[in-house]
Amino acid sequence: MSHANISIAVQPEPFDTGEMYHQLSQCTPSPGAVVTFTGLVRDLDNDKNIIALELEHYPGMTEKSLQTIAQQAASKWPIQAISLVHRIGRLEAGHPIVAVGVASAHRVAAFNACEFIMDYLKNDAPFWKKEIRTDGEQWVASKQSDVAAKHRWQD
Amino acid sequence: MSHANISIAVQPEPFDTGEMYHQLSQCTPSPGAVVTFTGLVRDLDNDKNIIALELEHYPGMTEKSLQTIAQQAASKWPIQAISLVHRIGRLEAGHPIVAVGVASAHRVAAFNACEFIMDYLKNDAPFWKKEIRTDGEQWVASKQSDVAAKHRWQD
Amino acid sequence: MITVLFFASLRDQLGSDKQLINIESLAQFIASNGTPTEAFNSDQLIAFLCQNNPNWQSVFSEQKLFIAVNQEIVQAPCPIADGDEVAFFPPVTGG
Amino acid sequence: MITVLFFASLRDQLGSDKQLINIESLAQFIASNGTPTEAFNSDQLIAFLCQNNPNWQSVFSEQKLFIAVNQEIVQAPCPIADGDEVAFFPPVTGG
Repeated sequence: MSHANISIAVQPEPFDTGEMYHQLSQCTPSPGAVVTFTGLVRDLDNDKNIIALELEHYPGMTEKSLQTIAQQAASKWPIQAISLVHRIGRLEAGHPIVAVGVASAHRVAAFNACEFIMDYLKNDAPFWKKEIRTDGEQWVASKQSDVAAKHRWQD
Repeated sequence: MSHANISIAVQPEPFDTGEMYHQLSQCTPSPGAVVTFTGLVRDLDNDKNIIALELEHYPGMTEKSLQTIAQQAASKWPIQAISLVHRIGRLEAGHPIVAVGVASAHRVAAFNACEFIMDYLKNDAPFWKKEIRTDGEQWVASKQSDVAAKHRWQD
Repeated sequence: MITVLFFASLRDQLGSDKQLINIESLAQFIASNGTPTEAFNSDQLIAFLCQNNPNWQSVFSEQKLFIAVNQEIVQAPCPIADGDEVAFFPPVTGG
Repeated sequence: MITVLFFASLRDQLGSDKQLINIESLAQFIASNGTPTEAFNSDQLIAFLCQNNPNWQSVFSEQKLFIAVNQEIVQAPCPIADGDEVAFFPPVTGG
């Protein structure tokens, strides 16, 4: 059983990865390494018809799924704390969608856990993106590269 | 030739990775992924004799070396921006020593570049840590695991 | 009662986000196909849903769908019991 | 003139952070050992430093040291020319 401090949030409100970093860096005892990943809505310049993204999820399952993924990471590597926040609802270009932060005594553990969580989240956490376009709405297709990214942890 | 925006700082003053994140997330065009790594002075609780760390460097070469490492990363992966800041001088427990932030359209590129930069920095950038102890001073020994971490990029 | 949920593009295609399935109706449907009624699986649940909504057949057969039973992703065909929450959805695209 | 720099534990062990080497003195030293004087390398520079400071011999021979010429890490023995900045230091421990 891992003793990592795990914090999960699924929310329509904006969040700040800078603030997440500050909290993780103030863990006790002081961690040697803090890694944060932030996924943002990319500039939609290459398709001017896209106005925003809409994030749907499966309430109840989403939180359980993220908790399970974070616990798996904490059982694979020596981790002090994990923070994970994912937005739902409407998001404009440049806005953060997801942030994962990991505090550990060691940098390799912090990097691995952070990447592992993102790779599993992309494949297993029940979120769906829809493009809101000037010419209608379009569900985003899943990517084969995300499936491959998850599989590299399973050897 | 890569067009990544590279920012390098070697300084005695404290810095804030949260602020680094904010700047990277506001790149134009909006990046899809921002990864930050922060290395901090670990709690020195397991050796009560350690009062602080003192960071020495080789002025001139340090900045060149960090610039070279960042450029290598930017030529290996599609990167929008890299920020790197490393403190020198005296540092107490819990304080950040180094931060590396990478903005990219894609998460795998951002993670890889950030890890690559840290692995090379640990082996090639002319910094040396000294423990300031109640019973004197002690230079920190290099770690074989850091050599191995660099070699994994060289296949 | 079995609660069946549909999400995202699948919900749009079916025109439904939720179906409440009476366990006796499901048991009768399965018995009418010559299968013992003590145990159900997700394939039988889909067949039952498509019998009630014939235009759903192509929606279920023409794409890769995920199934979650009681909010955990499982491999089809998986056993389903009275009281379960069963969700069908397309591959996820969060993060 | 060759500027030689020492850092960290090596500087403490040698009791010196910098040596300015006159190129003629180095050339003479190398000629006295029967080597042509047109080209110098880092091994010859170390031998010269240790001749002037006999107690440095063990410091240089008993540990793994890095060499940087004009602020780039190089493999020893490497060529050295008049005007170069040559730095010797122990394995780095930053980050």
